Amino acid sequence: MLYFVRRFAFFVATLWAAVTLNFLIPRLQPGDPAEAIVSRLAGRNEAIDPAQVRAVRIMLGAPDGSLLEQYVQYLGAVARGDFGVSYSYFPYSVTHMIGQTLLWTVILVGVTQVISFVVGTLLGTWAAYRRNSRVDSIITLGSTFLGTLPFFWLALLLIYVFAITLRWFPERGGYGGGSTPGWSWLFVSDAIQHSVLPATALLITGPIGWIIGMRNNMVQSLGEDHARLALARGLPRRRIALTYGARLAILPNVTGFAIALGGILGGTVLVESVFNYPGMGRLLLEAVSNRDFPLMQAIFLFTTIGVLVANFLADVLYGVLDPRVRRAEST
Amino acid sequence: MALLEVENLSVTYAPRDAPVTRAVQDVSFRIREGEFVGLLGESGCGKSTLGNGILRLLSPPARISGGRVVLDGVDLTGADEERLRGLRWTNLSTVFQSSMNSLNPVLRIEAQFAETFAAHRVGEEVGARVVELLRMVSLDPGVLRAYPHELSGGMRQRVALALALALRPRLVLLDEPTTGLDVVVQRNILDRLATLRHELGFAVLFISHDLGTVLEMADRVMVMYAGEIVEDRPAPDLVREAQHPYTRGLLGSYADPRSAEVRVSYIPGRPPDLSVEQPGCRFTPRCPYAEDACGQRRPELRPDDGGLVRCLVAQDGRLPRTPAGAGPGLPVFVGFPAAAGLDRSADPPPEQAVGDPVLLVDDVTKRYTTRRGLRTTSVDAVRGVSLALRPGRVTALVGQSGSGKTTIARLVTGVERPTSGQVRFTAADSTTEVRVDRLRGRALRDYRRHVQMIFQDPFSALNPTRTVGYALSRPLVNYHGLRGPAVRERAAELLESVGLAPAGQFLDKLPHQLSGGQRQRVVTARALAPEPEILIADEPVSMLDVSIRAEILELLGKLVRTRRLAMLYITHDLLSARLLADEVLVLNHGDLVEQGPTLEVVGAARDDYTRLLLDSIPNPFSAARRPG
Amino acid sequence: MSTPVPAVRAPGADTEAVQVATRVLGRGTRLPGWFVILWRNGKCRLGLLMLAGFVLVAIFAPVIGRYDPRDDDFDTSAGPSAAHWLGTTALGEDVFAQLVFGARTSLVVGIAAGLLCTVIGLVVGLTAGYLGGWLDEVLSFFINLGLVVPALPLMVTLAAYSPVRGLTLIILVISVTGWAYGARIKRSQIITLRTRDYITAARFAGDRTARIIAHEIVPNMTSLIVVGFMGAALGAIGGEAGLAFLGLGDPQTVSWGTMLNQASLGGALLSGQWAWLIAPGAALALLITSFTLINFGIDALSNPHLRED
Amino acid sequence: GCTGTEQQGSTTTADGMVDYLDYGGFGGGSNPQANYNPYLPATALGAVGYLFEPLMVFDKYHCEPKPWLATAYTWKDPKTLVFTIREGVKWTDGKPFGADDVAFSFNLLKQHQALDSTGVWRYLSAVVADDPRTVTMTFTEPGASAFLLVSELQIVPKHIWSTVSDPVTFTNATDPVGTGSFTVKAFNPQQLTIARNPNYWQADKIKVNEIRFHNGDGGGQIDQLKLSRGEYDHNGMFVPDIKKAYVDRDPEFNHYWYPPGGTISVYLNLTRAPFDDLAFRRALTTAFDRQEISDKAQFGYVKPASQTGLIVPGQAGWLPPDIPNQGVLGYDPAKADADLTAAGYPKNAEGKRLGKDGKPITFTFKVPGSWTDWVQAARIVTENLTELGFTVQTQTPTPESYENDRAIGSYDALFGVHGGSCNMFTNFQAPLASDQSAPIGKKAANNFVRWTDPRTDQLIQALKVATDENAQKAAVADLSRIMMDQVPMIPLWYGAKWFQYRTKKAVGWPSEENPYANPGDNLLIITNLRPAGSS
Ligand SMILES: Nc1ncnc2c1ncn2[C@@H]1O[C@H](COP(=O)(O)OP(=O)(O)OP(=O)(O)O)[C@@H](O)[C@H]1O
Ligand SMILES: Nc1ncnc2c1ncn2[C@@H]1O[C@H](COP(=O)(O)OP(=O)(O)OP(=O)(O)O)[C@@H](O)[C@H]1O
Ligand SMILES: [Mg+2]
Ligand SMILES: [Mg+2]
Repeated sequence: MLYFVRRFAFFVATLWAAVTLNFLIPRLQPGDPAEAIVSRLAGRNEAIDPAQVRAVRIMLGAPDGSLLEQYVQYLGAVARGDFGVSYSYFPYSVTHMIGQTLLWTVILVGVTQVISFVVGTLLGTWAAYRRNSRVDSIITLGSTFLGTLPFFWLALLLIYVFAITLRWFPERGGYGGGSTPGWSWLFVSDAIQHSVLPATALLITGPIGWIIGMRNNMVQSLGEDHARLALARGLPRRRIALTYGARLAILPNVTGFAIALGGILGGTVLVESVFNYPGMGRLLLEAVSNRDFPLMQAIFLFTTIGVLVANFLADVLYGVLDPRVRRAEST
Repeated sequence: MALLEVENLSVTYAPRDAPVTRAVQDVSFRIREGEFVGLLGESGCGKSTLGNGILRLLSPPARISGGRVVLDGVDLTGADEERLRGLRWTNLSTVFQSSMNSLNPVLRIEAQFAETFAAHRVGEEVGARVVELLRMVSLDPGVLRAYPHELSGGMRQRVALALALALRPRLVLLDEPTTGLDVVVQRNILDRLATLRHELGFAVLFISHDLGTVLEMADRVMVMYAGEIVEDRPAPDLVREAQHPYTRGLLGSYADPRSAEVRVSYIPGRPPDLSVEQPGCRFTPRCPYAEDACGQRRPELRPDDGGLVRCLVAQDGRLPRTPAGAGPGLPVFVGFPAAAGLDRSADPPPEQAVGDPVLLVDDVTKRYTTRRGLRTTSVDAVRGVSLALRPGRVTALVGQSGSGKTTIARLVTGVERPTSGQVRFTAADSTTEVRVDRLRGRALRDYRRHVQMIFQDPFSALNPTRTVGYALSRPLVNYHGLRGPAVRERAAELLESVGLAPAGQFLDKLPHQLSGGQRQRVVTARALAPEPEILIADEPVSMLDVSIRAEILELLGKLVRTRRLAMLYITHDLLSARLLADEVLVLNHGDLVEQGPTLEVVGAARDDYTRLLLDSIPNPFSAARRPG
Repeated sequence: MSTPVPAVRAPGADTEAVQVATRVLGRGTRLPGWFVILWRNGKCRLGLLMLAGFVLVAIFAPVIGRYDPRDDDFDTSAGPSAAHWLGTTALGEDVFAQLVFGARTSLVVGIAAGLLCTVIGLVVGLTAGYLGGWLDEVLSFFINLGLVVPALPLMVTLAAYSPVRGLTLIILVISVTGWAYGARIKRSQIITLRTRDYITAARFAGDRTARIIAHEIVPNMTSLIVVGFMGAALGAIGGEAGLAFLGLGDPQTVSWGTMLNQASLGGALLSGQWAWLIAPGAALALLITSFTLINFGIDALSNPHLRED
Repeated sequence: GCTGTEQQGSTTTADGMVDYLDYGGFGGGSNPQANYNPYLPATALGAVGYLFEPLMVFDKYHCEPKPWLATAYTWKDPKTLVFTIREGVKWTDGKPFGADDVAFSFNLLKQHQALDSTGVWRYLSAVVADDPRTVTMTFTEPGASAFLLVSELQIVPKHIWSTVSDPVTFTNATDPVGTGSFTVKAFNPQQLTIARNPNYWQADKIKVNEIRFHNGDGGGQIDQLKLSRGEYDHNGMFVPDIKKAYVDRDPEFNHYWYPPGGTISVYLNLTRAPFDDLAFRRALTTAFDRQEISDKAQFGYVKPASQTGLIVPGQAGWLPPDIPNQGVLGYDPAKADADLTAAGYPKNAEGKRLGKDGKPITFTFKVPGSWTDWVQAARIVTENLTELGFTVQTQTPTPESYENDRAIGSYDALFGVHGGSCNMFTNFQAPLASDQSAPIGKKAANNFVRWTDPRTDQLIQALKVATDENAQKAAVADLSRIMMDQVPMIPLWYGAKWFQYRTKKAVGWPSEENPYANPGDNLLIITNLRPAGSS
């Protein structure tokens, strides 16, 4: 019980820290969102029009009151779930923009993460089961090499080969220009087609961590006394590999996985920017470069909440999966 | 036909980076149906390797390099994986030493029984059978629902035993099954085992380095030295008249603390390096009876006097007869209370005048509060304990595991503060009393110049990355302000004083390059470096082989006498307390239950708990131990 | 995404055993024992050789590269030729020279950020783990905060908002976002180490806390520290490349990430300059692979089960 | 390379129309949202230019107004401008368009300053509809200089916008009603399709049935590739080596035209020594290799700039006749060296240029790190300066902090952009007027070099109120002389307006040979496009 109280206190404290950080970042920055918007519009080869800067500044509105008052107001707004209006998508609200992009990210990265995890765990188990065999070498070395390819570079090559040269898949975006977003079969299949390349890039680089982690953990747990005793007890090899090797080895991977799922929102900046995917990562990148503080703050908050919740779930999950977990100790 | 036949079994370790170690060489023996065979030997002599070889559980870099293991007519060494699997557990089961790790932590006990039955397609009335098994090891069926970590060490050990018997195997291999367990629990399990064997009639190969236990339990005892079986003989014969000098040395290091006079001897030196080929008898360098031929000719294991022995001298019948208790020609350590006589503590003799106490522990209580979830539980680790330490005298603190012994050591040394009560210290050269329970920072450091501690575990008390010289130099630099070459000189002196000579060769060694006994001496030397007045020794010999134990005890006894140290000797081993201490305090669950001169306490215990402790000591010399 | 390999390892790996093993092996040769273990591991050996290659290239970059990487007096967007083995950039710089000099940047970033992360992690982890109490609570909070704050977005934000972009900044940004994991591992390691008898013994020998940490604890954590360093360096190399690719790097520095960024902006695909695009990516992949391979050996160092016999 | 195009068969429909055209990006960020509010140019979609129309459309190349929703205008006096509104124009919902709508639109901006993004109400005092066909605007001062602004304001329907509660947050997302040549047909964040308005008042001039705007990566790798493969009929993005990457792929149809935009100059911080010394600045005018910058950093797309601050040859008509070579100065390091030495900045023995205080002159040059062509230009500039013995340190901040530093005057030297519009008044007023400046540390509106000169201010004021062309020309001539003689800044090159077009489906694009409009003049271009193959 106390454990949960502690976890919850940590959750709240971290959230507060993230929210406060979000509040401070824009206020510590040089530059002015209005200018950023106008100069981006003009491009570097044209003079910016002070009249337009002025109009945008009026449009966006300036916060008033002392820093403390602003902070209190801001906390109140965040508590109400009111993140304000996006600067770069004025007059659309931040909530609207996040609503537009969240699902794309969650589906693309979520699905590939799950597949990576499953594939990685299976391959890792296989490698450990056939330790020091050729299978093992192929799996570990192969995944090492594929897994270390720089993601964005791999993505470029995939686009070039499969989208531009072979034209098998669309080269960018989350869906075609001609389709109408919705839950129609037409649109969904279009979206799937668009997701093949980014998903491939993610799947090539994704499983390595799980493979290596699983393999090493399992090699270790198979070397322990209880696995030896299981062998002495005459249990079938496969059962030993599964219940004495994999079952124990998967525990840290499962928590790792929960955390990785929580990190989805944060880890997609590169994917989405290479593939022009209409997700939250690219939105964040745009928010950052446009000084779209409200949007940035909200995305940060969302990602932090995601990671926190995932961490929390990972802890709970660990408690469920591993009867040994000593709750009073883990903080 | 014998149940198990081991023929010329050899096992080698061939790691890539080290020379090949022949851990087991040419070992042959048989075990009959229902027989209880003990395998005895010092640490590292190859007992576990032999056991794993029989079970075919060796994993690289170990492999069987020769010989056969035949179980009930089936050659295990040649059997394929599937064949082996069928034989395992139904015919040959085992209990490992490490009860902590031998059960799957994420499966309930129930499931582990179930999978064992399932693997061998035993379907009938599994549930009832498991309950019956647990009853046999005196466990409540409730434990079936538990995970291993929810059980205590003793319970896990009993589960492991029940599991080992689940398929009614014909042979059970027990590799140090009770090491690390508390004396009382250990006794309990061994008693269970004896009863079960009578009920079920399985044969046992019992591996241990604990002489008392093996001798008490086994019908026949094999003694292993440096990878070879050196003696094989029925237990009563062995106790009466061991034929191998090594066995005699081992037996000499053991004595019954309850007897009026206690003499123990020890075998100097260490076992040989198994990776180096050595002609002749391997025990030669340590053997008091060694002759020229021993160094040249390798003895065979030959029948001799109702058993087997591997000794040229013994085979020629030239080994002198000796009573059990001490091997002649071996250094003997006689506990001085016994030598000084019974009446000494009641009326201390003037020549050994008992000084004023340097340390007084006055009615201390230590309460630990642990929080687990919302519940807080508090344990009184120590309750109202008072004691005094005097120069030149050894006070032993004995008690079961968890009785609060280490807690007292921590209170006395200022590591921990008492919840109530006082710890007072008066230096020999001053009259001012120091309240130890209030010290902190600098004052505490100053205090530790006077009070030092010898740690229980010589393997963890030395930093593996630091040389012996470094370890010794720190107190010298900190307390005596020595600098430069003087430090090294003084460190060398200290090493010599604990019998590590020539000191030069040890100063630059790292702990792993030392044997357990050598490490323990280094730890002792470090504790002596500040020239303390009080020495707290927390189970300083529990981790060591019997033969080294006596050696260290002798060293400690000598130090107390020559330096007039006040010593608190903490142990759960009554034999060593009997050997070393003037006075014994018995602790039970934080309470001091008995206190008095050693012989009085050991000889005529008044408290039930003390008697329980005494009764838990294995008694191989008692003829009445086995029916029939 | 560019830094996978979340080092999933049990923090309780028995470091002392490692130290012993490494010292045992070191006997007889002049090489340190840990190196022997690393070298013995086939994967790790390959990684070490590859890394050595990169280091040599970085050291002798001016000789190997032949041109100044910023010299733009050549034809623009030319394909590979005898004079320009990998062609030239859209600005007329020699791609091969940039590739060779880029090795310097990547290694410098890797080593500097790796060191910085390790030092921060060590200091925080040691302080929290050894001193305990409220300080531990506070530091643990920051460690956990560092763990849950999403690194890449934070990196992007920090890099975007700093007034001046330079390599130092990139290194700082990477370190600021990357120290927490190491700190946590080190903290839990030290919590197990500090209860060891030899630590208490050192206190009995009159040593002060700082000395105990430096002389008794840290030497027992070397393999952990090395692992942490390698992991951090690996992350930093990928991180720098990613930031540079997003255009958040330092355009004055020649690095593989900026090369990729410029190849992408400079229409390398368009003009069919495969070499310009493939070379930096492949170099990056190989460098990261070499680190990962070395990590296999380090895993074996701290976990005897993983050693290859 | 695959340069084939996707569309086979006839791209021209039976009625002699272009079926559809593919255009590049349509604004509104990476994830565009429906926003057709013409007064929110920062976030509105690019298509608003085809939905709403102004009173007059300027050919920004020649700076000539063309009658559009107004058929004529007259200056009743220098402060009163009267527009005659076109008859027969209908809103796309069928309601008639009239002077009321014009007056409403202007007054809407007066009411909501956030919408007045061009700042027309800085000049206006009132706008009234006298009758359905006449609108009268009154200015606070003689208003000739504001003519461009007021005539280009897009007009919205009163009958719809007057019911909108908050026009500032009005996205006009569903079926926007305008007078324009196109209506919105379909939208998703990847693609915006607009379709020809058959009831357009000059429908006969629109020969394109549909325009599809594609949301690209803003001129990144993929957009470049698609462009080179002919998947865009029109785009405006930076492409390195456009000739090789685009034109050569399909020389028959692929074309580009990069007319000059603003002038990019070296800004020296005039509040700091030695930049406050006129002789020093003048010496530097021949110090920079403008041709190399044009060729290398700008891929030869642009021309070296004239020191006069005017765009030549486009605005050559404004030049005073006595200025040689239209004010474009050559690269003459020897002269610069001699001039500097003569001005009291000699070199020392190590070749370091010394200041008046006898110490070597060192300063920083800032350039946004992510603007690679500028970085390249800065590299050439610093090389030139280094050769003259200066110690110059290049800094590459982010664009945001670069702009901030420039605005608050926290720099030694950097690049700035000025001029290039059809409004001569703002071309000179923004960078040079003292009311556009601010003390160091405070944000200046535009005069970042902090040029304060009474004579310049006088000339700018004269230009502002000048009603006839001669008076304007005189003021501009004098201002360009100030640029030549006083050197408030040192122009280097003309920033290009990127414009690629393809003549496979449609012809009639503006080009170097037929520069009837600037690339951004969408309404002029769309009314000039014809199906390919038609004469
Ligand atoms: N993995 C290994 N690699 C190399 N040598 C080994 C290995 N394991 C054990 N040995 C060596 O084999 C010998 C026998 O070891 P074994 O574990 O059988 O001894 P033991 O009699 O069971 O000792 P203990 O009483 O300490 O358990 C020892 O000298 C040891 O050094
Ligand atoms: N730091 C602590 N926190 C909570 N409880 C403790 C702590 N240290 C000791 N205890 C409890 O106090 C009791 C006595 O422990 P102590 O270590 O003194 O026993 P011991 O006699 O030395 O046992 P052993 O023979 O196993 O070493 C035990 O029940 C133990 O669980
Ligand atoms: Mg053993
Ligand atoms: Mg204890």
